[in-house]
Amino acid sequence: MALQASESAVVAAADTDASAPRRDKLRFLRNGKTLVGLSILGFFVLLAIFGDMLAPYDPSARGPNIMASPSWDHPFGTTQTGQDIFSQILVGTRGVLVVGFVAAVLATVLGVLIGVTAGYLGGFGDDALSSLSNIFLVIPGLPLIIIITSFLPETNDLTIAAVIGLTSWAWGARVLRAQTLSLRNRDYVQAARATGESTWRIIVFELLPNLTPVIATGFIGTVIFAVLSNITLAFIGIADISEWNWGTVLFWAQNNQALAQDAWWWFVPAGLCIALLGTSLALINYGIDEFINPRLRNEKADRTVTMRVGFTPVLRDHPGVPANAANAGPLAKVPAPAPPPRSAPQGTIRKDDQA
Amino acid sequence: MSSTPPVLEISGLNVNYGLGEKAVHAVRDINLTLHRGEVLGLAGESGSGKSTLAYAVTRLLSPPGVITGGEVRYHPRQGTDIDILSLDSEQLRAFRWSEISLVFQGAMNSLNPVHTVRSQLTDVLKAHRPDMTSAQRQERAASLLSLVGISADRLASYPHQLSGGMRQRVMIAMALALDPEIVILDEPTTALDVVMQRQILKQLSRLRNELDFSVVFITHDISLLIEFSDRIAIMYGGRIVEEAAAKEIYQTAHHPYSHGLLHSFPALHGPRRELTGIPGSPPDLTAMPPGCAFHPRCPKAFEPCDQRVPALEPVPGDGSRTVACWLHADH
Amino acid sequence: MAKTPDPPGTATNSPPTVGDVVLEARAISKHFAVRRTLRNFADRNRPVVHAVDDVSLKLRRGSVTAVVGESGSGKSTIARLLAQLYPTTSGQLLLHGKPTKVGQGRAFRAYCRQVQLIFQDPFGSLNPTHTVRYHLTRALRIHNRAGRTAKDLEQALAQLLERVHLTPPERYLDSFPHELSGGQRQRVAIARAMAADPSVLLADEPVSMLDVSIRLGILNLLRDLKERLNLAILYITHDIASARYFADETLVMYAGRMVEGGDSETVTQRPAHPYTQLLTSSAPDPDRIVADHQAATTVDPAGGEVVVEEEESETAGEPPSLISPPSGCRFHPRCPKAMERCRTQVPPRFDLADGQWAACWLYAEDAPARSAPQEASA
Amino acid sequence: SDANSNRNNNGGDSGGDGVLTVGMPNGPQANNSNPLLETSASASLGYRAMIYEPLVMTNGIAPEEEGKPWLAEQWSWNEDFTQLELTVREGPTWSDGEEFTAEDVAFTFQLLKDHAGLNAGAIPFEEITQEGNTVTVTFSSSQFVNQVKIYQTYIVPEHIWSQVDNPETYEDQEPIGTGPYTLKTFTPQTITLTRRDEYWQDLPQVEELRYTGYNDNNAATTALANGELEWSYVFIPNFEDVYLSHDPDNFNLWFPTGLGIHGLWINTEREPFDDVVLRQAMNMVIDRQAIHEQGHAGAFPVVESPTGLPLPAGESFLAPEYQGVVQERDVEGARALLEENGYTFEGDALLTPEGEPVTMSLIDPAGWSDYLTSLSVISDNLAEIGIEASVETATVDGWRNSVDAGGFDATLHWTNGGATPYDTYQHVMDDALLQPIGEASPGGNFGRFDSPEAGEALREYANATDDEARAEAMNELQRIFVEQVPMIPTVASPVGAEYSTQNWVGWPSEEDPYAPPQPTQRNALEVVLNLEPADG
Amino acid sequence: MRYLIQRLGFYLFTAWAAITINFFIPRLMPGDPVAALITRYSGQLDSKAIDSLRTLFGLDNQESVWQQYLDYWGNLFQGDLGTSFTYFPTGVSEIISQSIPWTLGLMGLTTLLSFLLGTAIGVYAGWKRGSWVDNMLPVTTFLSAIPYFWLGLIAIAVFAVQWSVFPASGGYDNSLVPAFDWPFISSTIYHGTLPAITIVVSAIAGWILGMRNMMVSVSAEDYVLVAQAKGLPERRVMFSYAARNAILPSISNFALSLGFIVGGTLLVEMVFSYPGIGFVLFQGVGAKDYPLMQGVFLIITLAVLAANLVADLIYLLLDPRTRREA
Ligand SMILES: Nc1ncnc2c1ncn2[C@@H]1O[C@H](COP(=O)(O)OP(=O)(O)OP(=O)(O)O)[C@@H](O)[C@H]1O
Ligand SMILES: Nc1ncnc2c1ncn2[C@@H]1O[C@H](COP(=O)(O)OP(=O)(O)OP(=O)(O)O)[C@@H](O)[C@H]1O
Ligand SMILES: [Mg+2]
Ligand SMILES: [Mg+2]
Repeated sequence: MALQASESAVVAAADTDASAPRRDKLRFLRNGKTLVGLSILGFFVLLAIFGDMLAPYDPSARGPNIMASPSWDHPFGTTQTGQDIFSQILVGTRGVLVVGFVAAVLATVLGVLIGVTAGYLGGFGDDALSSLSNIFLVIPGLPLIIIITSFLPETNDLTIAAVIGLTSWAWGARVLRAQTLSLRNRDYVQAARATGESTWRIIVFELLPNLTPVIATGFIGTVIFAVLSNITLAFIGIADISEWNWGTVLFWAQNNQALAQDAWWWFVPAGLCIALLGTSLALINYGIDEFINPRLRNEKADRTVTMRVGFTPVLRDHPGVPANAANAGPLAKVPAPAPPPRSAPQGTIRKDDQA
Repeated sequence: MSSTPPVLEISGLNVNYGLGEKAVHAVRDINLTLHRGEVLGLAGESGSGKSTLAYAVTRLLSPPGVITGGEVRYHPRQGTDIDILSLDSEQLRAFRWSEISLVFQGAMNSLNPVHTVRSQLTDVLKAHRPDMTSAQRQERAASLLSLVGISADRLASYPHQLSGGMRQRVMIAMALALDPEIVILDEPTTALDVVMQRQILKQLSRLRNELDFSVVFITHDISLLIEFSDRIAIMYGGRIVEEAAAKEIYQTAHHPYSHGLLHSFPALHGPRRELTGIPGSPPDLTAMPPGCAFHPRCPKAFEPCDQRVPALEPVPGDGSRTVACWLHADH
Repeated sequence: MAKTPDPPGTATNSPPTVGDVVLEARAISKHFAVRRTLRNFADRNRPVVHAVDDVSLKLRRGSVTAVVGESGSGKSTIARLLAQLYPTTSGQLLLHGKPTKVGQGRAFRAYCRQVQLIFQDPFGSLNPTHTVRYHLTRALRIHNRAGRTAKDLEQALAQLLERVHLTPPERYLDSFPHELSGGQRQRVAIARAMAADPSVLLADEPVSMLDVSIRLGILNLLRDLKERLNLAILYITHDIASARYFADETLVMYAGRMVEGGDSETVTQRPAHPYTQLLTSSAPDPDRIVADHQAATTVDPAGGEVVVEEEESETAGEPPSLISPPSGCRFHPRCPKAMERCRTQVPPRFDLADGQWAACWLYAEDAPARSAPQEASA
Repeated sequence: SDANSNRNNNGGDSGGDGVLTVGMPNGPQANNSNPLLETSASASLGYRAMIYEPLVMTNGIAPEEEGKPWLAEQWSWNEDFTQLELTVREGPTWSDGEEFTAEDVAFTFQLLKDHAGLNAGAIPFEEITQEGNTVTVTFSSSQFVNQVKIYQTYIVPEHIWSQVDNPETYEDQEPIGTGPYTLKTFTPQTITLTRRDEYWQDLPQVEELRYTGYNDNNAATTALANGELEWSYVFIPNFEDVYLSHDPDNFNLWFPTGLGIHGLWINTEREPFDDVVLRQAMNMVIDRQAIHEQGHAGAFPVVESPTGLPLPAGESFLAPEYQGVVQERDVEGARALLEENGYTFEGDALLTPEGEPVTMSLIDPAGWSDYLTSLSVISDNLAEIGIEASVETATVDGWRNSVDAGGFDATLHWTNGGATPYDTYQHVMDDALLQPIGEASPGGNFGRFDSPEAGEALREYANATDDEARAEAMNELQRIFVEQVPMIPTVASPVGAEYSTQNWVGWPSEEDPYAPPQPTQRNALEVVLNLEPADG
Repeated sequence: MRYLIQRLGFYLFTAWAAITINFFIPRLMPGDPVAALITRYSGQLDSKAIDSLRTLFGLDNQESVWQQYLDYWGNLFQGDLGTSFTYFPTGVSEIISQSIPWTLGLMGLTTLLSFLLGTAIGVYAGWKRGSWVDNMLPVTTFLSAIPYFWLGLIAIAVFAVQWSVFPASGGYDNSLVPAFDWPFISSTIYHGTLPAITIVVSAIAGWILGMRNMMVSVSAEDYVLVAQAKGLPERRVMFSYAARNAILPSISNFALSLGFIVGGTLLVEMVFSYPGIGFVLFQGVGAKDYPLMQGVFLIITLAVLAANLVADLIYLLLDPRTRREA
């Protein structure tokens, strides 16, 4: 049952939205976290597209400056063989993003197919499909990916993405199944059925649009996982390290014991890029979370007021509060000035015990 | 009823959801007095601010609710008055439940699903009556349950093991645990069917007679309210638009909204009367019409209605009741 | 409405007469398996919920039939059975006197062109991601009523909205459900049901989620539709007073079974079955205000036999388990007048005066004291 | 137990006080000290050399030297090297006190004969007889080229191993050998050996040896650099900075070579690389110095001789015509050579006489950074004569398969290294291993070098009965190798080590090259026997 | 009880499926352990040894896959996971039993620690929204987005190489013999500290965030409000009402995340040269040592399953709603 609780949490969270998606299309973007996350991601996407044009050098070309620390010529320094690390990072962005997004698309498609089908079908099909995703959930992901990848006759970005995608759909499928289960018996789905809609139309047009935020979080989460897995695979030398990505940079750095040689510049940029990309994706996900579950939103326009569950603040004459007189008619009383701090001793409040 | 001394006086209470420009002004300039031992009914359609008012009185509004003005004064039997709005958290903790307790809308969610009924009944005793022994607490918990007609062996049950009606009754028992002066009931029976509803309400009125507490009873089911309360305040758009004894209001509602409300529900008994209903839809709190909030739906709206907010004032010629309507304004 | 040829077999072929039985249920039952999974697949005797047992009813053209009963008594299940959203466990459905049993696809579409369901919750029955236009267009398209051109469609949409008094239509067509009030949503839901131009409307608690002030509008609308279009309407509610107001005929359900039926006024004013009596005496009724609350509890204002005793044992208020329902009459554990045979034998329908009937042994020919239905008093 | 009893001696991080710390980047170990299995911990870390001893101690970096008598006092071969007669030393005892005898030697050979799985050198034993302290072994073919493998056989005690059900799966967790050390404790991370009380030679001064398996080069390097690890063989890029500079007085790195080399194997079946002229030209432009420096971080010595023989180890085998000849980089010469032979240049691109541009892919497993860096050097070099060579990577499996099956243009790959250059040449050129493209030839000749003369010379060398014929055959092999260029040698496989003189002195070095320093070699025992405490 | 049996059934089924998948994966994939071994020794092992190794590993006899599958199960029931190629002839079970205590010790403890710590911080951050703890979340997010191995390497560079505060590798001091005594245990703790800290730092953010969000959601539940209304002491409301309910999803996530954590093991052990099971798996993969790989993978999967079962049981204890009456 432990497995079900997490679902219910997600479901509960997602339930609150019902009509959110359209209420304010831009609200999602107005969230500060989302905005920062999307900006960083956008930056990396631009790098992924134009990285190889921007790169000042051929990332694989050996140069005369060996192990040079960062300079104007080589903003991130050079490697053991004089390769320009800046160019490697620029060119490597594409691989990272391609693997991340392709794997996530694959995993999401699988997750949606399996999760939604299981949730909508119910019965035996559901049992079979959810057992399948449970199995994939308990099988440790990274080791499985390593094993499969190491057996592949050929590894390139797409095969790696495929392996990651094929092994990491289960989480999404599970959450989607739970969501679908709760949506399946929603009146509007039943109503569509009663109107005579066909099953596939119900799934595609009635269920899926309402699953969008959940699918989106799952997608972003998988992108993070795929990026980290891909980089890890490159780092441990299992993926194809001739295709540049940040993990490959780290692989070469580690192989040449860059840190032992004090070549921090070989390590640090790639690591920071990964962390930044990860952070941006995580921020987007927070944004989606807050979008789905308004309770998580930190709506604190005013730093002087602490909102606490169970202790409603009393603000008289607070700048953040519209003047009552503006709304109130002639009767509007000037609020009584706050009574002088009374030493309301608890003893006077508590009644004499008479139980 | 109004002859008894007041226990709770609300004056000029204003509540906002949120701060700044986008704040929703959910409760506006409420003046209301609760007398000792009476059942004060609070009616009005969904979203009119009934729950908000009830929670504001105990400062239990969840974020982003803020109280932006007014005063809530509690008169204990002995000792000095207490201004609830100026208590600090510790004082509030001590004050709560021992003086005012609440039964929330929907008991399904009011009980902590992971603790037994017993632990939820005794923890309030533990917090407020530290000198009680554990045995005494157990005993009290058991007697509270039997008070609401549940056998004491249900103490060990978890909330999900009880039916909706039983949960609601457990909540009522819990509300009575410290013999409070005031019990606020926020739609305590809406989720229940009529049989259960009646059972619970009967139990409540019996207990009120025995224990002598005042009740604020919130519902939008007018017929239930009229049957159950002594005095009724009708809310519309965050304000109280009419306040009167239950029977009087049923016989003659002065405010057009109260009138509409009373002619919206069919009666089970008596002659089949014509139902008129209320045209239009409830106001949007973020974009309140100027003047009387009801005027766009009011069949009798006239010149001042769309400009000035009518004050809640005694009905000319009947000092016991008040109404906020230009139709009945003195001037 | 754009006139498209009616499919063969619809009632319009024969001149409609008020009172014709359009849809009839004969002894239908529905049992839900408690949980059918891989794990208890092997279990021989799976527990089932007896949600609906042996229910018969007739829906007549131009008349409203109310089904009342407490929460969980199986009202919605009946509505869904009639809409054929669930297959029946046993029993028969007759549309225009012909037995029907449809599963999926074409036959189901043809059936729901005739029988349409309106859901209880207007906040839940419209997909928040689609506009009013989408909802209505789909309904029209499915039932081939969208016409050929875009103009036909626009016209059909406008007519639909006008029919439910959502005017002007343009104001509503492109709104999302959350932009509408509860009453407006419920009207859209009704409009969607009307798009099929059905002869039967199944309204499952169509107003219970709505505000008092809006309820009336919807009920009046339904009544108006009934009268104008000669619909047969099944009105499901737990509010017995609204059944009195709105329905021609009222059926009372208890724990999955019909216990009483008849003309609404009769059933509400002179309830025959002890359960109905309990129900009517419990319903809030301002007319019954007794000045002295303290006294009210011991003297039953209705003066009837069934009194909600405050000292009642707690189970008296509990509805029975539907997984293992009480034998005999399902109400017998709570019934103050239960007799020995009530515990063992399921009471059949006993016809009383004025078309009223009750499934209660009190009304058997050989009952010890054959009583008359309780007379309501105010 | 008592806190101190657990500590070995002073128990510091590094050695000292009689302790020497040794380590290899081979990961945690399984408790297996079987000296005859290459997969055992004792083989992986090299400590089998401290427990078990060979018959003769040979020196891989000076193959021309006669071996030192060890458990065998004398040995002699018949003329055609099909029979070996050994005189077994008297006096050594097994560490359990039993006496070491010639029977143990005969038993060990019998063991190898009976268990193909243990006979890694595929020695064709025939008859093994023992009489007194003489053991006579006959072979079904000449064993000239396998001499060292036979000498190096670790001798195991009959009284223990005869009880063993299956020596191929025997884990030998309490190894009993004739060497000066016994196993004290085994943990997957660290194996501790302690000195015996008696030994047939002078007891070594090192009282305790601690062998650690580090998970990777980085970990081993870090341990070396902070002095925790005193003796290891690990590839350290930029070893000057990373290792030596941490303690220039004490830290040493010496990478002498054996006879094994690395080089660019060319698929001589594929066009246009079946043209020897092209191969020669390629050989002429390879910048070995750059490969040495950039690819192998200056650690692997350059193979300067065109014969592929690393010096000085191969010195004694060099044909007279190649004495002192150094393969010079000569781009102009290469271009000229090509043009002479009908190749043309179109812009920068080289065209074959048929007018096809010469392109090739250089492939090695992804992750083999030294090879891949070297390949990129090679690619740059080849570009100078207009060959467009792209560096490609594959998985280890994919690469292994295509190498075995001849599905490559060119790849960097090692060669076998033995006591004579025969092993190298046989690995590269043996026509007995020749397979058509597509068929696996895991034993060697991946480049499909079809040269009956080379095969003839190899057999000649292996079977010759006199030194002259052998020298003749060796010269012939070198000539074929130099002229036909079946493989372009780059650097030599070192048998090297990093070691610290902080606590122990007496290590082999450039100045005193008495043994290869690598801790996993048989000679490690020699090294340990030679060590003395640093402070006197 | 019935619930338990159902769960057990599910676990058995999953275990069967995992074992079967485990059996087939290596067999469906190409690769030759002998070639891999030769390659691993690149040059040190003579290519003539190929045949002897083949014989040694028993790769020369061919059986049908079905027969192999049956044998596999038969052996499994005897606790025999086969013989490793890399460490021939040591049994896979032995290698695993040597390495698993380290992994369990380090990963188990740190995982638990980061879970507990993260949950505690999350409870606080969620309860006191807008407090400084709450505002620290973006920082922890950043930390958690850093790939683990990178953090570990930097930590080694700084704390083991630059300032030798901690050892750079190994599970304990090489001069010690594992035993249950203070020098050994303290050395183990000392060696485990740096990896532990990095694991905690990079793993904690997830827990903090999950718990915080659950706390925020649960804090808005009516029963928390009721608890406040009851005037209960803050601690009681926070822990017994809010946190007590908020932790339930965290527990099941904890169990499920074990699969991911195990992936992390591999990197920890590689980076810190830690003698655990993850590194063994990595070696097995590199050497095409499929008995080893299968064994480790199987153990890991079963461990995750077992942890899930335990989490289920804990969940059962903590959430009365799952306890069905008999
Ligand atoms: N968190 C919130 N943020 C903004 N507006 C709110 C919030 N909570 C309540 N409101 C608004 O305040 C108004 C009053 O709500 P309240 O819950 O008091 O109504 P009510 O009379 O109790 O209704 P009901 O009968 O449905 O319980 C409503 O219009 C509601 O939309
Ligand atoms: N899909 C289902 N599976 C199992 N049990 C069901 C299902 N649907 C309904 N039930 C059960 O059948 C019984 C009747 O349910 P139904 O929804 O018809 O009641 P109802 O009279 O409509 O109640 P309400 O007034 O609350 O809507 C209930 O006990 C319910 O729990
Ligand atoms: Mg409310
Ligand atoms: Mg229903």
